[in-house]
Amino acid sequence: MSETVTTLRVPRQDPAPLGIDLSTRLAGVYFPNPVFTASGCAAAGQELGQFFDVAKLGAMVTKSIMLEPRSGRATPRMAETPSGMLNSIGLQGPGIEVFLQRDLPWLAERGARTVVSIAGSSVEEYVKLAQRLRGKPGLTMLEVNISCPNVEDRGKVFACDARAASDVIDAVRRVSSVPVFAKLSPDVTDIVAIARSVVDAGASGLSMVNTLLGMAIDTKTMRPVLAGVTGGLSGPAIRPVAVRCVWQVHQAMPEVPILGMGGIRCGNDALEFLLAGASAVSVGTAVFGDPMAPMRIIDELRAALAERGITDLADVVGRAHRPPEPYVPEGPDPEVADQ
Amino acid sequence: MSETVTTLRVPRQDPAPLGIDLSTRLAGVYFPNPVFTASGCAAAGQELGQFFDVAKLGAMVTKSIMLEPRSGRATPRMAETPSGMLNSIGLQGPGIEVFLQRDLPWLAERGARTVVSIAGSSVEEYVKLAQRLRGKPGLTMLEVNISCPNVEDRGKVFACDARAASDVIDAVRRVSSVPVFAKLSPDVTDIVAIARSVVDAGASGLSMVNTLLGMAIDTKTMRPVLAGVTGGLSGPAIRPVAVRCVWQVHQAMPEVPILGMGGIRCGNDALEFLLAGASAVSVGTAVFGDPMAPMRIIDELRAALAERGITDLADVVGRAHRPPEPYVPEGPDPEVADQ
Amino acid sequence: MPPVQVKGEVVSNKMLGAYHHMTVAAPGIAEQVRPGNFVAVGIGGAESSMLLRRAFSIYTASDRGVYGGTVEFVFAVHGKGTEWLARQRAGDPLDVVGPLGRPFRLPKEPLTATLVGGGYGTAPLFSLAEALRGKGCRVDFVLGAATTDRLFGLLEAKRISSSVAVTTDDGSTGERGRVSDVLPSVIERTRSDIVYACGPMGMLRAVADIAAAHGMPSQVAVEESMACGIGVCMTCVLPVRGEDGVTRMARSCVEGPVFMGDALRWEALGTVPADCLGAPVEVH
Amino acid sequence: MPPVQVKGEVVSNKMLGAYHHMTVAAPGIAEQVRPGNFVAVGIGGAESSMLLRRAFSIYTASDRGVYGGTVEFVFAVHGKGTEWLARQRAGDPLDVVGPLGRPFRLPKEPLTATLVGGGYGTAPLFSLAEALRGKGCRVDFVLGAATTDRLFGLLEAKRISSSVAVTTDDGSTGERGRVSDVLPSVIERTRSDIVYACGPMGMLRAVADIAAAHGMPSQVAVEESMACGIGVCMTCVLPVRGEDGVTRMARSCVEGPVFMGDALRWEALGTVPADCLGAPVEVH
Ligand SMILES: Cc1cc2nc3c(=O)[nH]c(=O)nc-3n(C[C@H](O)[C@H](O)[C@H](O)COP(=O)(O)OP(=O)(O)OC[C@H]3O[C@@H](n4cnc5c(N)ncnc54)[C@H](O)[C@@H]3O)c2cc1C
Ligand SMILES: Cc1cc2nc3c(=O)[nH]c(=O)nc-3n(C[C@H](O)[C@H](O)[C@H](O)COP(=O)(O)OP(=O)(O)OC[C@H]3O[C@@H](n4cnc5c(N)ncnc54)[C@H](O)[C@@H]3O)c2cc1C
Ligand SMILES: Cc1cc2nc3c(=O)[nH]c(=O)nc-3n(C[C@H](O)[C@H](O)[C@H](O)COP(=O)(O)O)c2cc1C
Ligand SMILES: Cc1cc2nc3c(=O)[nH]c(=O)nc-3n(C[C@H](O)[C@H](O)[C@H](O)COP(=O)(O)O)c2cc1C
Ligand code: FES
Ligand code: FES
Repeated sequence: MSETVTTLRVPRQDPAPLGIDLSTRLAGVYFPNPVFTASGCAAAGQELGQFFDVAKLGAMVTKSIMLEPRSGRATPRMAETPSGMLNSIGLQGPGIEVFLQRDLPWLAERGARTVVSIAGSSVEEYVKLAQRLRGKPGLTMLEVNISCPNVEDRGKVFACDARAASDVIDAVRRVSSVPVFAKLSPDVTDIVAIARSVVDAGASGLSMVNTLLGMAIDTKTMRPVLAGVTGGLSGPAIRPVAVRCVWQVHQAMPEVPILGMGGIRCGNDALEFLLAGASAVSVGTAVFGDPMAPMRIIDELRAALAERGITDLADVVGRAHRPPEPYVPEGPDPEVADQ
Repeated sequence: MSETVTTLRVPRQDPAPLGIDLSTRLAGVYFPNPVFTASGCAAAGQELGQFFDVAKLGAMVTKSIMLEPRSGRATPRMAETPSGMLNSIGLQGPGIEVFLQRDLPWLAERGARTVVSIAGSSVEEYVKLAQRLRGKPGLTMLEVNISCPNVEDRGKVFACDARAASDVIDAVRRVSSVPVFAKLSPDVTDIVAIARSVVDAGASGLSMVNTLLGMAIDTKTMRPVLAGVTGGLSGPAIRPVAVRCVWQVHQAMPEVPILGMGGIRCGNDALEFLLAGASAVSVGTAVFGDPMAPMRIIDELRAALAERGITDLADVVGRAHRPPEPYVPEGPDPEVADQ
Repeated sequence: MPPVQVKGEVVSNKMLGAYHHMTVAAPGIAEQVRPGNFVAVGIGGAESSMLLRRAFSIYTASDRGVYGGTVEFVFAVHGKGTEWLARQRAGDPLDVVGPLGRPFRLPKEPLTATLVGGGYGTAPLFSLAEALRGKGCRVDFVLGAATTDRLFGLLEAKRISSSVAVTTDDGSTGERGRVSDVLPSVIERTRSDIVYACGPMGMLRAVADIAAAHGMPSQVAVEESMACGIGVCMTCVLPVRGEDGVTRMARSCVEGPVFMGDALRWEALGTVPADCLGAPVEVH
Repeated sequence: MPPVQVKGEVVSNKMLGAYHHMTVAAPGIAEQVRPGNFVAVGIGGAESSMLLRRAFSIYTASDRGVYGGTVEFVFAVHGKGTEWLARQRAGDPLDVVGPLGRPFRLPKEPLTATLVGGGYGTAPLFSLAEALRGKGCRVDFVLGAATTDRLFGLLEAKRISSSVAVTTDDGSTGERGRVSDVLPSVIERTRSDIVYACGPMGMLRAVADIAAAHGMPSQVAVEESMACGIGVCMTCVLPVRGEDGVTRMARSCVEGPVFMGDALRWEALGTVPADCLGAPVEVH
């Protein structure tokens, strides 16, 4: 990894203006800042590249890629919900070969750190994907999207079964040349149990959380809005659930690096995840409303740390688990609380 | 029940102006309209009674009552979140004896149909509560809040374990004089499995859903906002998850009556739950923002049915599961869709 | 008189030092207001991501005038909701519920009362002062704030009271310090019989302690985070000792916001004291 | 020219029959607009419960004038977002991203073009007409709507074209019926070489069929539900046959909204045709 680290220390990665060090490490990998895109919310970077330099991201997390091209589901694929949205894309994508020819090289050329998200319908598919990606230039980390139906278990989602989830992770990390993050679903009774099982299976870290299963019904047509009937709920609406998941898992396994996500829309939201125990965050749905969101959030996060007199991002990671600091303002009205 | 029914048919229960019949039945019990309060969001009715006649509700669902008085948790007990809120009240209440002397009689006098929510920390406590409530005037139904820690199983929440959940329901329905609804938590991997187990144990119906476990961190103090650290997420933010739960359970067990809830703020929201398979709905968090919400929602629901030329509420229950009607407007712009 | 929910309208929204002075046409509410009541204001409309009302002590209410009844309150921009409120202009709709909460209790006899206000907490004290004077009471004010721009109603206080003592943390007006620094001397000078206070918790506690030390009663208006404001949600509770000596977690929106200074369990704020009715018993 | 995100400002928002005509100062966007492009507008501000942008075809754009560049679009109130947009007044801020989407393609030679618009779908056709005439093309319009108040730009169409045929469902203006009823005769009368259309899907399909039946090319601007408008979310897809004959689910926000009429798999809209690249294989 040390190579990566040094190569990443070039100035244009803006290490820390204002003397604030936003850099973070996940499983030993260095990132100049903790703000990543979220899988499926930034495609493979080209489109966002029209709005900002993707190398300025902590990392670019790509849309989950599968072995073969995928059409995805029929439309409608989305519904707006209060402070959130539902999607049922069905993992549309070009397949790993086109991704390796077209997308990953584009990201590598631009010096973007790339977290490649892979998705499969069997352990074997995940393994093949990891093998194809071995040692490819630009590949920084693997994120394993296990919120996929397991064809070998009557379509049961890997992420909802500790055994199936750990089988995938164990197999992938054996063939991967880079750290492997398991992306967890919040739709489980005991997120800590699932987290433990994938960590025991060798996950270098955890991405939390994927969308919550939801649905909407069009009261005009009196039918489900989505062609796929159910879909994944994302956006600020789910942030409290996502923060809780990160909190619980960091509480149970403080040493395991977490990439936190779920409803991050501004710097304070990102800070909330860091305080809960995440070492970096992904910004997903917010990008749809604001293509510049990741860049804005980096600036807002830097300003938030400055306000609090914090010069090193590491100081806030998991901090909410520590006993309260003495200087916590008393009373609900800070401005006259000093009365 | 027949008594109840007839006594409930008196005009001031407004059966169905505009020739629209909003009445519904849950487990054979008649309700003049399908709009209930939600447990813990309307106390025991006296406070809302200042704003409207509680007998005009489909039913009044009371704050979960326990055997003994409870102080609840320390403050802060709430945090506002995007289109939602977190609460950690800790079941503060006066205990069953005060409830029976003071609250239930008040509701009975006013002719309100009352669904009493009970909560315990052991099967035995639930049973004692059901026994104390047997045949009490004004009692229309029991709602069993099983989202409580089971002291006999290291504080594991009953609702998150099919076995524990069904033990409670089986024991309660044996001693109850009225239909017993089990209130389910959405924080489970397989809501249908839990639903099945409590129905097999003799639940007359299901209340869905309770809050999602969430948390918020105050980025100023850098500590959890709630004294209880985690809390229950409610409000429109969770509606897509709640509707999905109702849909899945109605799909699996269309004959089981469902009291649907989670983020209902207007008549269309209520209609969404009915279309998903609920026979009635509870309005919770919306009451905090709008004390008149239940009355408004009854009117909006009646108007929504009228618009659709539907004269009987029963026609919309579960309707979204039926194949699409021919007259569904094509194209995204209804107003010129007829071009 | 039960509270009512009114689709009101902003009459004016003016800056006043560091605060905003909001006047709302809210017929049906104004008529019933008593000193210490508050209103709960809906924020952002139907498509807002903010579901909960914001509570504001009523500064003054008038049931006359072209707008029918109007209610006025004074607020500081604190977070997203008050930011929104600060943007509202004359003519904008505003959903208001009120009057809410138990008001200050007035003495039967003509006593000498000291009214202590911190920051915008002074707002509800003027209608109280008028009510007290209506009963033949003598009224003295002690006003405090962090800085002069957060000192509310100084001139009005002077007009309607026998004396006004002022403190600011930075000494920009009156004495440098806290209201608690000057309150004892005021009490002694005026031979005060009772103290009424509204402001941040820290100040209220100091005031209640001083009143107790002088063997006199105090009434304090607290400010707890509220989700509903009408008594149904149980979020706004404080440990309060009842007449029967038993401590209960009391809802500040309906049993308060005004409490007797000696009834509040100050030392236990933010906790559930072990002797509270129904306090959790540790499970081992 | 890449799209840009601009903190714009509403210049005016006027009712126009059943529609709203919005003019926004959005410097940086106007300069780049080509006929058929659209803008994506942020709704309700930071505290809004509506996260997603709303897409609107650009009616006209001007890079001159006191406001710097302005962009105009015409919209119908459809749901919560457009309701909010309809309430915005001159001076209000508006966050706009654009220009987005692939514009109409213009012919090299001076052809005869028929432009078909349904309802507000007519809006993007005027800048197209001007561009076509700039290339020496003859332009004829066919405008249709449910009712007269939804017939947009009739006078303007007359001014800038050789002929205008009008239909309304209720016959209140022009012929009673659909644009598809009159389009064939217009094509034959004008010996049209190409058809451009924008409007609801049902209309677009009818237009594409008619063009095909006359052995002529058509370009249609579709309207699919969009979450991002910039190509990253994959919600806005349609089955489209590529040059290589292979059908793919194409993003209408970046590969469209303008498609060749014969490339769209009309019969398969709202589905994933079995012959689509990567179509699901039934698992048994
Ligand atoms: C009885 C009572 C009377 C009050 N009178 C006044 C007054 O006259 N002038 C004034 O400026 N403020 C007053 N407050 C405080 C005022 O309600 C808060 O400043 C306001 O709710 C903050 O909302 P926000 O959206 O700006 O802050 P946010 O932090 O965004 O609010 C988030 C949530 O927390 C709650 N909250 C946050 N701070 C407080 C607080 N200090 N007290 C209660 N709830 C809070 C809000 O209601 C909201 O639900 C009063 C509060 C109470 C309970
Ligand atoms: C490329 C393009 C160009 C358009 N041009 C125009 C125009 O010039 N004038 C005009 O009035 N309308 C136009 N529309 C449609 C317009 O975007 C929708 O009417 C609007 O998004 C509805 O938002 P709402 O909040 O009022 O409705 P809601 O139903 O509340 O919207 C909910 C969600 O669904 C989406 N949505 C709903 N209806 C549509 C629709 N018909 N098309 C796309 N998304 C939809 C919204 O974007 C939002 O995300 C265009 C759409 C597209 C895709
Ligand atoms: C349209 C859309 C597509 C998504 N596609 C993927 C995906 O392919 N793989 C994945 O792991 N997560 C996917 N997600 C989930 C996001 O990566 C993220 O975990 C989730 O949306 C929560 O973050 P947010 O609230 O910031 O969007 C998708 C989310 C959305 C909204
Ligand atoms: C403040 C508060 C207190 C609640 N207390 C209870 C309770 O005592 N028992 C219970 O079964 N549910 C309780 N709930 C859950 C609600 O009954 C309801 O299931 C949930 O809030 C979702 O509905 P809503 O979004 O309409 O509020 C409570 C919810 C809130 C917000
Ligand atoms: S704020 Fe709801 S009970 Fe007091
Ligand atoms: S709208 Fe997101 S890809 Fe087209």
